[in-house]
Order: sequence, then structure tokens, then C-alpha cells
Amino acid sequence: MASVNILSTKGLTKTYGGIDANMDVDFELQRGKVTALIGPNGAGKSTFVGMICGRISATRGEVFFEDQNISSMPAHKRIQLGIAYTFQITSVYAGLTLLENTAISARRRLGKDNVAVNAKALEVLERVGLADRAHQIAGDLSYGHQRVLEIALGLAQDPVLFILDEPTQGLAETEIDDFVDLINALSGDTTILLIEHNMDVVMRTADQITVLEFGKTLASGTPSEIHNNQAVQAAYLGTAVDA
Amino acid sequence: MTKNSLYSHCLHFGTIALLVALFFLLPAYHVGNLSRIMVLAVYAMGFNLLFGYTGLLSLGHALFFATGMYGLGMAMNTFGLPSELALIVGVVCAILVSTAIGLLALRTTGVAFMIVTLMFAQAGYLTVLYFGSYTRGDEGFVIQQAERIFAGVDITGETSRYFAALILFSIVFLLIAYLVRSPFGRTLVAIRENEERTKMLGYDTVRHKLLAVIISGSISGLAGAAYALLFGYVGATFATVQYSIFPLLWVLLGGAGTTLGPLIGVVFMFYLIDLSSELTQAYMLIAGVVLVLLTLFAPQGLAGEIRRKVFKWLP
Amino acid sequence: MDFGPHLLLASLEGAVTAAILALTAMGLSIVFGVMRVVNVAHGEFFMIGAVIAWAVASSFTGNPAIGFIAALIVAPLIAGIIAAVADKLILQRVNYDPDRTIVATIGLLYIIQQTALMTFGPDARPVTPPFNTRLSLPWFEIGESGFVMTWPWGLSTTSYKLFVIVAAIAVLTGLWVLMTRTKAGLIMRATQQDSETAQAFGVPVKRVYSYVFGLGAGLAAVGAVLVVPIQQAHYLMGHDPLLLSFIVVIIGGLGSLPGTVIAAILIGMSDGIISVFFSPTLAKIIATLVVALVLVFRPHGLLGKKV
Amino acid sequence: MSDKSIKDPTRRSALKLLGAGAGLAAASSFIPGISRFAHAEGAGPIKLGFQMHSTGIGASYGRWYDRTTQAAVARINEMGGINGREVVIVTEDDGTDPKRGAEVVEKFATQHNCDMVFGTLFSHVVYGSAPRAGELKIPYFVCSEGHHVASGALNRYSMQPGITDVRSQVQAMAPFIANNLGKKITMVYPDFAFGHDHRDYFTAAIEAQGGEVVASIAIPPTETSFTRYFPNIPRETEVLYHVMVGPAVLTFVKELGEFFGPQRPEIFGFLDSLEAVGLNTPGLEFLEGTYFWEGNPRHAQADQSEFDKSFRAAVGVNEMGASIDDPNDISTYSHMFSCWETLNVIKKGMEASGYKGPKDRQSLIEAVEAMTAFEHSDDHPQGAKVMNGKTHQVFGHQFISKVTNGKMVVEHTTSIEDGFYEDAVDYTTQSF
Repeated sequence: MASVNILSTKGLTKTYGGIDANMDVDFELQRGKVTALIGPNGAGKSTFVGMICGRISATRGEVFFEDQNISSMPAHKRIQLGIAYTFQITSVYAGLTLLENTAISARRRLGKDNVAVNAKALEVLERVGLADRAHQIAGDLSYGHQRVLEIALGLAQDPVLFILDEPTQGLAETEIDDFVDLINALSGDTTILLIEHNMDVVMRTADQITVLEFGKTLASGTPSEIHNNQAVQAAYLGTAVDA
Repeated sequence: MTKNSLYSHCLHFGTIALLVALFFLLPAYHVGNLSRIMVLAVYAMGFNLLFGYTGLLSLGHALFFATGMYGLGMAMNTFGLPSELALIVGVVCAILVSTAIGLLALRTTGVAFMIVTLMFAQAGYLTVLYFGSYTRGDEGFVIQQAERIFAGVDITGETSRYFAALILFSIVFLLIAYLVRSPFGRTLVAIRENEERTKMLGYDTVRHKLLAVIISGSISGLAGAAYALLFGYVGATFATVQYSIFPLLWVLLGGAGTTLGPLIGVVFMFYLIDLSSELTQAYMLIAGVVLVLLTLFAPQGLAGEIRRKVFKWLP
Repeated sequence: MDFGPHLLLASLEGAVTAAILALTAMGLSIVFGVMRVVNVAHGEFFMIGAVIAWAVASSFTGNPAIGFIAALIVAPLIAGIIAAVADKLILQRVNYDPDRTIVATIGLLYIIQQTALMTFGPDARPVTPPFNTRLSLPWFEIGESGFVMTWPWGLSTTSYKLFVIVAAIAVLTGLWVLMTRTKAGLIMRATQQDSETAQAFGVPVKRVYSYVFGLGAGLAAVGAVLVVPIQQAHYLMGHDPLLLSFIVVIIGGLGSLPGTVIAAILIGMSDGIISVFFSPTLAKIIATLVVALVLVFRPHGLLGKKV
Repeated sequence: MSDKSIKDPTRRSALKLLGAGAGLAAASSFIPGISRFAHAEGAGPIKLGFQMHSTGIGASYGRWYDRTTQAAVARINEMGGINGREVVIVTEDDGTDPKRGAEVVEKFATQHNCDMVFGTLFSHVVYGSAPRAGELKIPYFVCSEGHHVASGALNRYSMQPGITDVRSQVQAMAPFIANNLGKKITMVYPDFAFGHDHRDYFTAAIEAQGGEVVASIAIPPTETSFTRYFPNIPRETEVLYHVMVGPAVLTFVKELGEFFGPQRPEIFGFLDSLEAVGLNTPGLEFLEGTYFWEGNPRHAQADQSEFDKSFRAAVGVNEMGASIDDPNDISTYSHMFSCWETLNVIKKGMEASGYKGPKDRQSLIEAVEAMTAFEHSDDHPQGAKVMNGKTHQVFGHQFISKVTNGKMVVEHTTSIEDGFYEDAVDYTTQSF
């Protein structure tokens, strides 16, 4: 029986030239849930998820995934375990078609089987509503569509854990609605870790919320617990939620 | 997709068939030229795999070409090995050298990668001169006609040389065509387009890049060995910077990241020099002007422009 | 020659190499830094400078200093104008695309080289130095009889070689003032940092690029004019300065001007000093490998920022 | 993008492509002599392919090789051509590059249908080209002075009947140096095969004379300044032997002067260093009183032969070895006579073998192999020579000159025998 937590960190710390971006973060991520990571700008959210998926090397501390210590694994090995990651700053293959984009993502797992790769690549485009643009060059898409493609790149990997760094940034209202639907449809099968500034999105999707401030965990809990947490109110949510 | 792969098969086998046909159609001089062009195109294809498909610009490929060349040449002349074994020695040397260079140079990226490969190649060139008592330095040495027999065939005749070059070209050409459509090749393209993204999709980009350097370097070395064997001369000229710049020029002219580009680039450059030198002594001037015009009006190279404007499926 | 004097001599020679290299590489570095393009024809601007220096100097009779000074003004100017025109006619039209710029500048290299061959001929041409006194250098050591000054055999330099070092320092200082203390420098630095923003603030980026390209070529030409009284003008002489400048620019850290100077000194001096310990060709091999390995283990150069 | 917008340019570009292809095919059919069939024998002019260093590092030599060649052919044609046929020169630039050199040989043989190829100077180009000449079975007459033909590294189709090779030249210098200049020698030479030949053959030759090479300093060819290598010259050196090539040689001499100042050893150099360079060039004052090997005295000597006079007049060179039109345009006098003499040997060979066309190429080679000696004459203005048919190499006199008041005055002329060495090869036993 797999444990409740799919991922946890112990004392994860990142120091940039003497400044702590993250300080001894202990964190647990529950299987099958949607967890939102929130906090003010510069709280160290992106650094933290960067250390989880191996993009950024930790100064010290440990990361466990499925009860396995993955702290010394390079990024691509962690991804191969089933962690998908979408960038905060859109990073798609701008010179290739959308279909090639998602096919590259799908091919890592499906390998030589071209038929399966293509089917998967089309399926995820369908799922995010970009199928009719499959043969366009990604760089020609609008910013919002590129964000959506970025998410599709993650989906094409059929991840166990899906880490999204500010996925709704720059999306239009209707696109945000689609995104929320997508996340809600995924939850259950896929564990989702979401960095999000849009509190509306957080409240509509998250089962759990963790608040980071000055590189440290300020609070963790269900949305309502966080909503009622005095410290969080004071430090971050302030009047925004009340208003 | 399947239609495209059919087209691409037609194109590749059609090209080979055309080269066979040209042997019977062209006058002797051009047959000789084409033998040489095909071997140089192998060199360009090796370079293209790294530059055109993986996005790594090496300015030191002459090192690999020369390694293959000297590996074969010295195995035959100094150690008296038969040409078949010597060819293997040449390629193995190229594999070893490209592995070492790959492990070191891939710690850098971008312009630093360019310069590091350039400097290793320069060190290689000077090494050839330094060991002049064995390599005969800049003068180089001749592999005697009598020894240039491969698998029982005297490859110094026009016909056998042409077909030896054609077989070599076809093998590498089809290999590259297969490779760039394989998952491995698609991953190289992904690395070229966006390395960070590719790594974060779970691909081992470091290993892929190293393999690309090794395959590219080995093909270049194979071309060098074949050049020495078919044309009977081994010399330090082939290790100079100029011979690192040539494949870049050929590939850019023909179309980087296309399977046919390297061949087109070599043909174009060869005949540009050859024909303009008949018109004037100042043929380099013409070559220079044509290069400038091409960059202005055919920015993606000849095959690249054809792909952009006519045949989108061109591999 | 004893070890000490030999080392001193090699260092002096290294300093002259470094001085010329610093000027030439600085031209490439500015172009690299501001425009982000690889100018393969940079060495040919060096050659143009040398060739014009010969043409100008040999058209004056009488005191060689007059011809030399005229060359020092005319050669960089012409090289700069040719470069600026090439920028306008070619590079601007390919939008400074990295790959296309490489091919275009290779084309430019052929054009310049062939033109020089046709107009100037294939022979090496010397320029008379404005002054050139051989200076024997003393050496000090503490021997059995105490502190002595000796005049070792062959330990010498020339007044002109010393002048080259001083002149290079002067030009580089002038350049530094230009870049840091003037409006032109400010504009160049702004364009280097972010050409789009600079454009938005009304900087005529295209024109700046033309000037920068011209300035880069002009600096190479200054280096060449200084070097022709020591070496000679020859239509194929652009090759080595190009390679060395490249290496210097990368080792120094892309677009870092102080880094470029430090790298030029490092490479010029190491080239000189390593030759004391090894046979000449072996010294070159070792120097090349050392520099390559520096880059392997410090990929962003000595003073380059991690991008 | 809609389908329609692509279609139109597609057709147009495709047509253009077709048009270009057709144009190319048409153009190639107009290029003369492209046919695979040999032209009718015995008719029309004799075509000699001249492999010229027009560009690249050998360009200074190439220009003068060209002038000498044109003058020699004009003279031959004036005298009635070869076997009654006019001689025409087909020139191709090899860029002083061995790869292009081989391509050019191919072009002479298969496109221009030349009867033979001649004129190469730089050794690496010779090495790169000779195998192709052998395979195409076209005589290849080199004017190079390299020790490649005689070393046996090439093939039966390669010959050097116009100029002595470097091994012989170097060996012939040793007695004079040991007896007149000194016995402790330091050699400075480029780290090229050419330099290594000097090192190996001179070291052996001077030891045979009781001398000794106390240091050999090989300079990397990419070098442009030299002072830092000079401290390696041992203090005990009596003679500095230098042989540098390429445009940096002026720097070399100048820096040598600055290094030694007033206390220099005897200096002996090969004039290869200063071919096409005037001795009055600023910085070369230092060479006053030093010695040079010369292949053919650049400055007309007091006892100048009639043959040298007419040779100079024909090529357009004055008594100072400069162009008649431009006194600053210095010739490559020590080497360029080889083109003249080679062409005259070709003429003799063709006449002796009754050469009619390419099928007589082998008998031409055999005819030259059968030659034994050339007399000092208008055909051989540099001097008398001995031809070794087995090694395909000619041997002649060498000159040692001293720079005296800016003029090179011949101090010693070696005997032809001084340059003899044991045969390394017998090409006549090789099959064609």
C-alpha cells in the first residue's frame, strides 16, 4: 500500500550568494489531491518546485518521491519517474508545429511506436482545445495559446505528479475556466502541485494550500483553514479575500 | 505523415539513383569531381547532424576529419596494415577523439563551444606538425596506388572510385535519413529547438548531445579516411581551420537541418569555384559575392528554401 | 641565455603581442557585445589596416614618422568606413541573424582578400618605423660579489616595441573614456543591454550598429598600423588575428571590455612565457590546450556573467 | 495560411528550378573539350597544363613562375614549337592547396585534355597532386626543389628535371660552411617537412665535414614574431643557419638583427626566405655581410653568362633581379628558372620520343629518363646539369653569395657532384 504522501521534502534549502531563497522547507504532498502553493512574489515558490523536479540544485535538504530519496537524481531522471513540470515563463518549441511539440513530449514514454505517439499527441491537443491548430508553428500562437500548449506538453506525459508554475498567467477569462475544468478533471488520478497567484483559481481547484513566505512554510491546510488562518491573513491574503 | 515518409523515401532513393545515372551521363571530368563531392558530402552530413539537427556549432570538425585521415594513412603507411583494417583504425580513432572532445567541450555551450572545439582542432593541427617525423607535417604523404585496394577491388580507377564513393555516400545518407526520423533524431531536434524544455520532458540531453558529437565526429572521420584512401594523399592542410569552416559553409549554403542540404551545398560550392575560376583569376571575388547574395536572398540555404517555398515535407 | 633574462625577454615580447591583441580583440568584443554577431571578416579589417598603412606610408618620402602618423589616421578611418558600409548593405539586411551573418562575413572575407590580392599583390610589404633604437637591457643579480648589474647577450628590445605597448594603452584608455564618459558610449551600452528598449527610447539602433561595426574594424586597423613596422603587410595576414581575437573575446567573457583586456594580456604573455620552457611548437600546443581547458572549466569566461 | 497562397509560388519556383537545371546542362555542353573521347592525335597545338599558385601562400612565386613560363613558351613557339606544333599553356589556379591541386590535375587531364601538367612549387601541393597524375597516367613535371620525386614517394609519372632538390642543395652547402664560416652551427627552420629536410640532411652533411649542429630550433608555422625563441641559440654558436618561408620572414630577419645587435655570429641562410623581397627593404640592413644559398644569382654577376643575359631579357628582369617595369617588383630568381628549363626538357623529350598525343606519354617519360646531362645553354641558363633517370631528379650547381654593399656577390659555386647522394628509388623499374 502506497503511503498517503506522494512527495515530501525535508529541510530543503537554496542559498543564492548568501541569500536564502528557501530555508529548511518541510513539505508533504498528498496523493491524488490538488495542492496550491501560494505566497507573495519572491517567496521562493518557483525555486522550491525547481528543486523538487531537479531543475535547480538544492543547497541542502532531501526530496522523497514515492518513498524514494530522489535528492541526487538529475532532472530528467525525476521526470522519468512521472513528474511533469510546466515553466512559469512559457517554454515550448517555438519553431515546431503544435503536433510535433506534444509528440516530443509523448515520445519519451511511448518511444518508437509512431502510431501511439501521434494518437497521444493529438489527444492532448484535443483535450486542451488546440487540435484544429495542430499543424501551426507554435511560435505563431498567441501568448495564451502558448500557455495552454505548455500545459498540453505536461499532459502528454501522463504524469503521476503534475507541477504547474503559474499556469493561468496571461490567460483570458474563458481560458481560465477551461483550465479549472481541466484540473478538476485530472484530480483524483493525477496529483497536482500548482503555483498560483489567482486566488479565484486556487479556491476553485485546490484541496490543500501551502503558503510560503520569505522562503519558509507559513501555513498548510485546506482552503478554509488557510482562509481563516490569522497569520496568513496578516501576511498575505490581507484584504484581498475579504473584499 | 505516411505520405511524407513515402515522399522522403522517394527523394532519398531517387537521389542515389540519380547519382548512379550521372556516372553514365556525365563526362569524365565531372565524374571525377562527383566522386570527390560525394566523399566531402559525407563530411558535411556528419557536420550537419551536429549543427543542423542538434544545434551545436563546432568549429573544430577538421580535427575529426584529419583523425580519420591520419588514422587510416598511418595505419597503412607506417604500420603496413591492409586498407580494410586501416579504415577501421581510422574510424575507431575518430570515435575515441570525438568522445574525448565531446566530454570536455560539452561542458560549454554557445560561442564557448565554438571556440573550445576550434582550439582543440588547432592543437590537433599543431600536433600533426610537431610529430613531423611520423606525419611528414604540412607536406603530408602519399598512399601508394598499389596499396589502395579495398576488399579486393582496385579503387584507384575512375569507375571503382566513383562507386566506392557512392556506396559510402549512400550508406551515410540513408543512415542520416533514418536517424533524423527516429526518436533519437527527433530528440536531437528538440534539443536544438529548446534544450531546457527537452530536459524537463525527461530526456537525458547530456547523453544525447554526447552521442550526437560522437556520431557526427565518427562520420567526419570516416569521410577523412575515405578521402585518403580514394585520393591517395594525407596532409596537415586537412587539419587546418579552413577545413573546419568548409562544412559549416556547405551546410549553411545547402540548408542546415535537411538531409539533402549537405550534398547540395558541396556541389554548389565546388562548381562555384570551379566555374568562376574559368572566367577570371579573381574567382574568390565571385565566390564571395555569391555567398553574400545567397545570405540575402536564400537565408535558409538552397534545400531550406525549397522546403520553405515548395516541398514542406522535405526531410 | 640564462633563465632570468630569457624570461624577461619572453615577457617583453609577450607584452607586445598582448598589446596588439588587446586592440584587435577589443574591436571584435565591442561588435560581439553590442550587436551579438560573429564577424568572421574581422581579421580582414586588420589586414586592410595594414595594407593601407603600407600604401600611405610609402607614398610619403622623407621622415618615416610623417607617413606613419598619416597611416595611423587614414587606415582606421577607411577600414571603419568599409565596415560601416558592409553593415548597411549586408548585415542590416540579414537582420543580424547569427547563421546568415557567419556566411555573409565569410563572403566578405573572400571579397576583401581577393581585392587586396588584386590591388596590392601577394608580397609582404614593410613599413619603416618612425623610430627604432635597439635598447640593451640590464639584468640584476646577487652573485658572490654582491649585487651586480650585467648586460646579458641578446637581452634587448626596441624603442618602437615599447611605443606599441604605450600606444595600445593610450588607445584603450581613450576607448574606455568613450564608453563610460560620453553620450555615444552611453548609447552603445544601452543598445548592448537591450536593443529593443533602446529603440523605444529613441536610440537609432541601426545607425548605432553601423558605427559600432565601423569602430570595431577601426580598432583592428589601429592594431594593424601599429604592428606593420614590426611585422609586414600581407594579404593573408588576417587569419591569425581573427582566431586569436576570437579566443580572447570568449576567454574574457562575451562583451566584457575589461575581461577582453585581461584575456589579451593572459594569452599574449602565456604565449611568450610558455615558449621559455618548451620547444616552440610544443609550447604552442600546450598554450592552446591550456586556454581551451580554462574555457571548459570556466565556460563563461574570466569576467563574463552567467547568462 | 490558405492553400491558394502557397500554390502559385510553388509552380513558379519549380519552373525556375527546372529552368536553372536546363541552363546548367546547356552551359556544360558548351564548355570546350568536355568530351570523354581523346581529341584527334597529332593535330592542333600541344597543350601544357600549368598548375599555378595564383592565390594562397604561394602567390608571390606563382606570379613569377607564370611570367617565366610565358616567356619560355613564347621562345619555344618562336623557334617553331614542338615537333612542328604550337605549344599553348592552360593555366589553372591551385590556391596553393593540395586538395585543389589534385582537382586541377584532374581538370587538365580530363577536361582540358592537356598533354601533361607542370609547374607546381609547394611540396604539399606536389604530394597532393602526384597520386592523381599517376592514376590518370599523365606526366607531371614539378618545379619544386622539394625532395619528393627523388625520395621515391611519388610515381613514375612525376619528374623534376628543371631544378635540384633540397637534399642535394643542403648537402652541397656543408663543405663551404665548415671550411669558411665555422663548425658549430645552430639551425632555425620552420616546423614544416621542408624545414625537417634541412635539419636532417644538413646535420648529416655537416657532421661529415667535421662540424656539429649545436641546436635546432623549429619555429611553428603560425608564428609571426620570433625574438622569444632566439635565446635558445647557444652562445658558442659560430654559424646561424636559417631557412624561413612565408611572409613573416622579414620580421624574422629584422628581429634577428635587433636581438644580436653588434655581436652576431656568422649567418648563413637559404634565399627561399627572401624570394620576391628586395634586399634594400628597411630592416634588412642587418643582412650585410651574411651569406646566402642562391639557386640562381639574383644580381647579375661580373662574369654573367650570355645565357643569363638572354634569360633575363626574355622574362623581363633587370640585372638586379627586379621587373624591368618596376624596380620594386622583385622576382623569385632562385627558383623560377626551373619553369624555363623544365619546358625545354619537355620539348627535348617530346622531340626525342616523336610525341604525337596522349598515347605517347609513356615514351615521353622514357625519353626524359634516358637523358643524362644538360649543357649550360639558352635552354639551361642556370647552368649545366646532370639528370638521374632512375630517380627522375636533376642535379645542378649551387651558389653561395655574400651580401656586399646591398648586392649579392657569388663567393662560391658548388660542383654538381657535391650534391650527389645514393639513389633512393629506381622509377624505371616501376610499371606505367
